[in-house]
Amino acid sequence: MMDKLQQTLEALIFISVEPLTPAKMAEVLPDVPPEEIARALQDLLAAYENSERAIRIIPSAGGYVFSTKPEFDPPVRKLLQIERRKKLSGQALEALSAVAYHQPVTQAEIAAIRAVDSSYALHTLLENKLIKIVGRKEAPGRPLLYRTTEKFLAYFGLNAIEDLPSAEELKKLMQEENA
Amino acid sequence: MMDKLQQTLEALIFISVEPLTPAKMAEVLPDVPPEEIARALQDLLAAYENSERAIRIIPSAGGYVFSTKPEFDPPVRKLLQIERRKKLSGQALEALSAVAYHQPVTQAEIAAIRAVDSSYALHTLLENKLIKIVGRKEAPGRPLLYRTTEKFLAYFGLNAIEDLPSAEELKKLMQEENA
Amino acid sequence: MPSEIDEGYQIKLGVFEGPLDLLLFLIKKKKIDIQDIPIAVITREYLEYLSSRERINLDREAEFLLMAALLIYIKSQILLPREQPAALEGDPRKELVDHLVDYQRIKAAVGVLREREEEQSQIWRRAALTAPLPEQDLDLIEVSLFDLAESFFSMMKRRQGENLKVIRGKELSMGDKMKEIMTILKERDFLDFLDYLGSHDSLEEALLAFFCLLELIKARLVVAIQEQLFHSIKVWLRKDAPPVTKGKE
Repeated sequence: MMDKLQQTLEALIFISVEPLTPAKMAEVLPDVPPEEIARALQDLLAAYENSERAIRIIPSAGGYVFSTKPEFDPPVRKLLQIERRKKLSGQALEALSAVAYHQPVTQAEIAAIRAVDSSYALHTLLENKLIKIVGRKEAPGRPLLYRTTEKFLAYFGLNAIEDLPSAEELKKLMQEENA
Repeated sequence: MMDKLQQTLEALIFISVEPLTPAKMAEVLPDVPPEEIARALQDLLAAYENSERAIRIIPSAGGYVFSTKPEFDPPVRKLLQIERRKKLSGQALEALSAVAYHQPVTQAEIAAIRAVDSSYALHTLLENKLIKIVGRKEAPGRPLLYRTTEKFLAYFGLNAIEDLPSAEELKKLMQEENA
Repeated sequence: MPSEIDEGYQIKLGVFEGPLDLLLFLIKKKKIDIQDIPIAVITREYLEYLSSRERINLDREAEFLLMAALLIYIKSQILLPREQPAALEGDPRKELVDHLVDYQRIKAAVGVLREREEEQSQIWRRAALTAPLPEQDLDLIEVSLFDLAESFFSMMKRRQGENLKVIRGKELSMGDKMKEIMTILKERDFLDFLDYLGSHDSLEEALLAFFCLLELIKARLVVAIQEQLFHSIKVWLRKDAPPVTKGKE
């Protein structure tokens, strides 16, 4: 049974181009207590999760957005006439993880971590808006500092940067791989 | 009870930028007889019409498209207005970069840099307090001069305007493309 | 063609992202504890790989050579007789090991990101919204009749240049044309101003359509809006417009 608040949230998430954040929901519905919005949101998500619909609501970059379910990838690609989605190169992905785990970080630091010149990879990432310049480091030469973007979160289906595996979890992953 | 064909149509209508026509559906699903598509489509429409969802599928321009139900117009409008206000358009961003790198600068100078009339973009930027008027230029017509604001610095995480990436640095980043 | 390496590892061309990547591969292949690298063995293996690089395709040669130099340097440090016990000086391998451990973590993260990228590549979000924007969205620019006229006449000039053949015949009335426009708007939500005028076969008919549009704007039945300067002009039905002929709903 859906109540009016759930329906309103559904309409709002549907119409929002970017993932709809709880802050924006509160801004649109100033008279509804945030706890109530949060509860209705949970119910809405559960309702979609349990439904037979081909679309669902997913958390993304701190907000909520509609998406298709993975099993409909082939017909969707056929409609959009996309052969295959472009993937990031190994170089770019490596530089990106270095940024993600060491941000804010300079180009020289990334190069040191990878023992490889990373300017081309950084350029690709900047162009794809997966990283951004966030200022300068207070160090000789005042080099530019880089951080991951909201688009980075959305691209990898993360809600927040904390959703990335922690150093501890990575260590575990490495051990599993070596075992 | 939704079958796979209904779900596929649902995903396709959802993702299509234009209203999805029966012809397009047939193109994506060449192995399914058109009558079967038509029937599944009717069932899908009926399922949405009878559901408690805030969204539904409506015929439009010879095709089908998702839309929110009319009773949710007020919150939807409110959200769209908030989103428009918050998001800087590409036009505004371009004008902003012209101000940032050439300040203090007049409207005519910005228009010359962008090869586009920029009055609307400047208006948006002023309204968002990302730029401000700092006086008039000692030139014919004494045009207004614009500068970026403190809010601009905060927005982009800069300490001072000197922290903007220099032309040299940008050039280096861009050149990597050709490397 | 992939080359077979002694212990059954398959080396694909260009598979190493850098010297650390290669080093990690060698360490794993030898089943060595990363904290306790037998530097002589690893250095030898590393150099062997470099010398066979036509098989491995190292396009970042300098970086690989730099690592080779570092390995040889560390090896020489270990071999060098010392006056004090090595433990006090610190193990010359330590910095490399720390670096490798950190890099290994980055590699693990790459694995995680790659998996997520794959997962995400199969779900789709809408790129843009098709829903018409509400009419009282004040950010939009309501264009003046002058703007409309200007874009119209510049288009007609262009079309005349195309050496258009004019088809005469149909008797056209303003009432019919206005009804036609309203019907289209009811069905389609909006009209692209230039596209619509351009879709007419004859100049006369297009002119008629233009004046009908002006009439409808004047009568406040429709509204002409430009979402951004220099973008196309769209014509929308006003929400408060009275229904025309037979509305379906």
